[in-house]
Amino acid sequence: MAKKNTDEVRFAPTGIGDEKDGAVQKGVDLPSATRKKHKSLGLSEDDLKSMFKQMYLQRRFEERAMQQYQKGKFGGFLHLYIGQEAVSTGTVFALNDDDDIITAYRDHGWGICRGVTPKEGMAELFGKVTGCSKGKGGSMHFAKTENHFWGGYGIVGGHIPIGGGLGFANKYEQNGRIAACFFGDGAVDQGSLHETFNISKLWGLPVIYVVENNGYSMGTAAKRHTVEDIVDRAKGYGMKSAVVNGMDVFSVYETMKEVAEDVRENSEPWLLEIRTYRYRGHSMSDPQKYRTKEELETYQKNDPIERIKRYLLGNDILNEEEIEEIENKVEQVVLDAVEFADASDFPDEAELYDDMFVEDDPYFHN
Amino acid sequence: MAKKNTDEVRFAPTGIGDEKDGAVQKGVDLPSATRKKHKSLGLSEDDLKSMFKQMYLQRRFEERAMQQYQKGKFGGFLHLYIGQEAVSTGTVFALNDDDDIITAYRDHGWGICRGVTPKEGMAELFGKVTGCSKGKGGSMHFAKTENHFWGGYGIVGGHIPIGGGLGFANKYEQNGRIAACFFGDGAVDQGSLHETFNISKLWGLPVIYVVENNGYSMGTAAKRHTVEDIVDRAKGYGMKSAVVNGMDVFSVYETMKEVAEDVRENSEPWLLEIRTYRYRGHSMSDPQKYRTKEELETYQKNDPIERIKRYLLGNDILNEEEIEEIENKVEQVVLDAVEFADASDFPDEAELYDDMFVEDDPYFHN
Amino acid sequence: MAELQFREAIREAIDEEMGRDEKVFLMGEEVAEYNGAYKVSEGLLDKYGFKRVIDTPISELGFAGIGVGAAMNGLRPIVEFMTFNFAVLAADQIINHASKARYMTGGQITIPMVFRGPNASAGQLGATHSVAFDSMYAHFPGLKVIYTSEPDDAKGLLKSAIRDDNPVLFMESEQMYGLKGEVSEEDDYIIPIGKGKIKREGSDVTIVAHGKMYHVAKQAAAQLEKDGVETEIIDPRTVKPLDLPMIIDSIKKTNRCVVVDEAHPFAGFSAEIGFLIQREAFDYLDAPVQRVTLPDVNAPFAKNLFDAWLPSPKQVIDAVNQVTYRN
Amino acid sequence: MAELQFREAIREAIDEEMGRDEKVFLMGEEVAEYNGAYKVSEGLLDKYGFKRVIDTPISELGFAGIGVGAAMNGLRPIVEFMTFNFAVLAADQIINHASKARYMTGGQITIPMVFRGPNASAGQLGATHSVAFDSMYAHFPGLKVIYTSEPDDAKGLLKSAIRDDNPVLFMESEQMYGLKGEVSEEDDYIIPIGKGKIKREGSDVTIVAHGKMYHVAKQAAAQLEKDGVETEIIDPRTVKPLDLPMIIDSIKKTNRCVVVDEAHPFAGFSAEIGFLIQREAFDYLDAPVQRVTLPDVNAPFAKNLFDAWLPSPKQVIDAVNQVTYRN
Ligand SMILES: Cc1ncc(C[n+]2csc(CCOP(=O)(O)OP(=O)(O)O)c2C)c(N)n1
Ligand SMILES: Cc1ncc(C[n+]2csc(CCOP(=O)(O)OP(=O)(O)O)c2C)c(N)n1
Ligand SMILES: [Mg+2]
Ligand SMILES: [Mg+2]
Repeated sequence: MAKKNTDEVRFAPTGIGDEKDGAVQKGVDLPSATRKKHKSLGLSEDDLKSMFKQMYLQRRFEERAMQQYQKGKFGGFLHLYIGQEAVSTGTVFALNDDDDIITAYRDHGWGICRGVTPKEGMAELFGKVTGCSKGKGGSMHFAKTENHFWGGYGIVGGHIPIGGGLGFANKYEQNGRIAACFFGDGAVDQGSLHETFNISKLWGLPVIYVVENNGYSMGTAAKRHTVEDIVDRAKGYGMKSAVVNGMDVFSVYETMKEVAEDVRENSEPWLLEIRTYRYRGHSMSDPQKYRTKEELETYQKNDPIERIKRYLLGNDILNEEEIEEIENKVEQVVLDAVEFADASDFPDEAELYDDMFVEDDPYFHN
Repeated sequence: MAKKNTDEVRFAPTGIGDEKDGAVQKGVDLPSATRKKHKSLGLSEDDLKSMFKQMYLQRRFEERAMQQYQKGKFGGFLHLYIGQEAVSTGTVFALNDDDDIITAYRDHGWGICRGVTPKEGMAELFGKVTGCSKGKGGSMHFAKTENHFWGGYGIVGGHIPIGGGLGFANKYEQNGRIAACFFGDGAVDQGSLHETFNISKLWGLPVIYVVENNGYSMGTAAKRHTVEDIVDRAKGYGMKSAVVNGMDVFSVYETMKEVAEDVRENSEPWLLEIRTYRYRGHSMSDPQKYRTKEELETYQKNDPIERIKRYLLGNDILNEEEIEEIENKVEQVVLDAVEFADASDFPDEAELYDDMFVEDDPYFHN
Repeated sequence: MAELQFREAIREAIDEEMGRDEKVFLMGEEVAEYNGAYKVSEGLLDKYGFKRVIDTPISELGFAGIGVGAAMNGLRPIVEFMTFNFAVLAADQIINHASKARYMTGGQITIPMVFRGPNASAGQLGATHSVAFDSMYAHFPGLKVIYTSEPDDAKGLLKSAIRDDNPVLFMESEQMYGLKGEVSEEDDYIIPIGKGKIKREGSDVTIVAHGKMYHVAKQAAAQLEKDGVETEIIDPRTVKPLDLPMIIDSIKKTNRCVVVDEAHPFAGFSAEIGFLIQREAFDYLDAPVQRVTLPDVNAPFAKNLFDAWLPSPKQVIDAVNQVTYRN
Repeated sequence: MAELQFREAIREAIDEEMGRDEKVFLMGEEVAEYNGAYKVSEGLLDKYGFKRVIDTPISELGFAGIGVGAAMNGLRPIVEFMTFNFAVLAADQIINHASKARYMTGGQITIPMVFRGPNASAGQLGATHSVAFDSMYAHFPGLKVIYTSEPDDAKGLLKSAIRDDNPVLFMESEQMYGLKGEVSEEDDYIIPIGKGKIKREGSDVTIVAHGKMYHVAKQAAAQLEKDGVETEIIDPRTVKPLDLPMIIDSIKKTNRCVVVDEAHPFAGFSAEIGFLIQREAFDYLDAPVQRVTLPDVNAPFAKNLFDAWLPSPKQVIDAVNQVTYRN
């Protein structure tokens, strides 16, 4: 680790190595999960099964994607959402299907949850014409706008005002829809957030801004890049806010449901800090020296998929075999997706020029 | 005034016209002034006289400048600081002479207070080579770096991170100096502020960030462009903060002195909201329909120069004649400055190419 | 034909399009209650109300991005920047988002919006308020860029820009807002984006000039006419898409060209035009293409320096003399 | 001569300059504890400590501006952007502040700083991570812009950039970081800013190419040599100030030119070079200057589209054939 000369002038706070004897660093402090059972949350048993299936699908999709990436089946970045699936799943179940969702580049889980089929998703990763974005976007730019999923964006913080604009349009049209905008803890430090929060509060935009605080911005622990608890940023803007346990799909669902109702009714923005954890490196090339194995394991013990599985078993909603059956089905879907992606064509070379403009006969300078 | 259709969807809050019967809108709520007398503030009688003289000089300098502008003696923008002189004066008296100061385009008062001579200042307005910035900058870009006045800047919010950088260098060099960065209420909405606050707190930068909240950003009342009390932005960053009465030079001096000491000692940033009021339009072309005459008059009753004058008289520090003598002297200085500016030469045309680069023989593309 | 100020022509275009389509709205600093920093939007709040004429905080990045999101979600925003110098703060939204989101989602997203406001210099406003940004934005794929010189062009092209389903940058000039000119009274007057206009016919030399520089070129042409030199002035009006055929046709006739541009020289519009002409009309050129641009120097404040900085008719005449070998 | 990777050459330059001058420091995202997103700054934290190697939040505008202020107040910052695509968020500090503050204060302010990081594309990273920004920044007065193609150039020029008392943009390539090359072991090896290099001599045609495109040109040249065409390759290394005399001298010899550039075409570097050549060497040109650039299209993700998008040796050969009338 880096040299520690304590007499020295310091600017940025330092990373691991400063913990008290034996303590495991924690990227985020998880607040306690909701104690409510599914019924009092208004969730049916079928809902729970879908939630489980959905989370498991996101997980397996990405595990298989990783494998394909390592096999050299596709290139570019690959940012895995593994560990964070309760956030997408709890949210999508809580919101209306025509509420607008937008997120950053860690977007596979979001896409799948909002109707990008595993085939379309895997094909997008492979850069095939059958991909959800016709192979033009790749991992960072999943989208399915017909389902009000506006996509993944690669400029950290860049899509925050855009999320505000989705909500602006909903208010303008008085269509009863709201927008939800997701971003990482790293994005909190971007000026775009501040500008968007101020305007959103000032104009009463119906938008839920959600930090998926997974403890790290690339190799930088949240406490090393941003001051105070992130949720406290809301204070400066008089925005309503809450902290949520993002390793528990019930907690995410519960808060999202309540907040969405408030936003829909009162047309004003919220800030949610959903605390979660990413199990994998930032992208595929990350040696992960900024955290310990012990830390990772601490969070993995809280795995959101295992958690709902335990709930399903513990409440006799599904038994082991039924769970396995679902898992096998999902596995098959994912394998089919890989096969589909592999077998699909690359875009025709002429398509390089498509999708730049709306025109049939667009102009290109040369 | 604009049409008020209350059924209509609204975004931005509306301006004057919504007050309760007879109430005068107030751009800013002035907190109460300090009750301390000059001695307990550590100010000598001579200090008070200089403060008065300094404030009066800024006022008369600008009043004469306005006259010259109206006569067509110079062009460009002219943003007058009139009404806000207690902020510059209280600050400059409280800080060390080698502490670094930076501000926005409403910078004449600051320049003069930090050693731009009235001649250099007026000549700069006239675009003459004898100006403090050799006529290259004009009204918005007064500077005197040898006195640690880093200048006026015209991009709203642009100089906020630069102010942070001045403080960064002081911490890096451990030179015991601090930086103070001034900006308007309008600048509070820029993302640069948020990024700079987070970094400043995270890195412990010795910088006092000061909003000169004069109630308006051009034609937009503060409450129409920014949410909550501005000082509350500090909360999200855990920054120390205070609100100050900017129409009273003692109050500015007192807080600045205390805060500067804290910043120097603990190397961490502060946010001050100094509430003040600009008497004139935003710039010379402003019809000022966004506020009432009554409102303006309310603040003018609190005039910072009249206030210190009353104090000087009331405490038998100066009598009427002595005051008048100072005023006359200042008036003469300003008239001499006008004469000087008028008589000075424009820069030589070859100077167009000077000051772009440090080199003796710089490269220009053509 | 009606005689309108530039600002009136722009206002009419906005007004007509807002009247036609409920989804069109205007936002920017001081556009509503103040009636516009330069009075372009005067009266629009009264007419269309607070929902559709919206004052923003000084948050260029934020409100530009809100515009992008609103456009994606079905509206047709007109985002006004008080000047394009301040739009630099919003460059991420224009360059990284508005111009790219459609492509990277395989055509799923449509961004029908206009970014507009004054471009280039406006007198002695100093270095940070005087830069021309049309060249810079035209460099990036996915954007259309318009910078007109006369009220008629402005009206017809702004209406087209507002109706265009792609992001369009429409640039104006603070100093030209008061300039009067004949504007077509045709119902729903539209000028297609991408068409230049021959504003003066002549056979000796082609001058390409747009925006404020068109007027500099015009002054030079008047003087040159007295000296017996007939200039053809082409105002491309749209910087991108560029009406290259019109320029090339003219060069084939005159065999000489001077480009007058208020951007800086390095990799500016003038470079592009010069490059294209030598590539497309090499055998027709009797002299190298010359350019008259700002020097590679920031805008000075002092009146005399500022005047020396700005391209002048004199410089255009010199350049014409050079390409016609009259010096 | 030592064989170094590009990243090592850059690191050596930074290391040597930090060793020479206490006022030089490095800041940027992941530069310290992570040892650099692309390992350029590996080991520098260990060597120079937390005061001089500083991790920043993802706040490009903020930390760029803090760099500007620190430079004004006597330090010599090296500000790393993870890529220049993200620097668009900091464009206000670069274009409106770093390049202008000295001028508008009549020379009172000095800003000795370097903005550096990877430029242009780096494989299938999609539309928002693939743009070349050297042309854009070179357009504005007050900035120096460097984008080198080989480790030796990088080392010598980065050392010059760090010592330069003006703001300098130093651009690198993520894809070239691993590229090896001979680097001078001369003590305190310095290459003056503004000097190009003839990297291959030839008499038939001049190819101007810098950054990653130099290698595309080199490949094309190897093939062309087999076909009996001797290319002269000029790598300007510094985009601005531009070594125009070197280019013009070469054109006077070869009478033909192809510019290869990884920026988009409209008002890019290629336009500028073409314009200048026709202006300065009109009578020497036997064919119009041609350019090979990115198409006027955003970067696609799909491998085949991306490959088609990027300028290729084949395109360079075609352009050379065109200017030599061999097709
Ligand atoms: C403006 C910008 N700066 C830097 C980057 C490079 N980058 C990509 S992701 C990332 C970390 C973001 O972390 P966080 O917001 O916490 O999201 P997470 O990866 O944890 O989901 C960085 C620095 C970028 N894409 N955009
Ligand atoms: C980035 C940017 N946007 C817009 C402007 C135009 N403008 C100049 S001053 C101003 C109002 C600023 O108000 P405030 O910050 O309160 O300062 P005050 O004028 O009251 O001193 C505006 C909108 C600018 N100069 N820079
Ligand atoms: Mg994170
Ligand atoms: Mg104000």
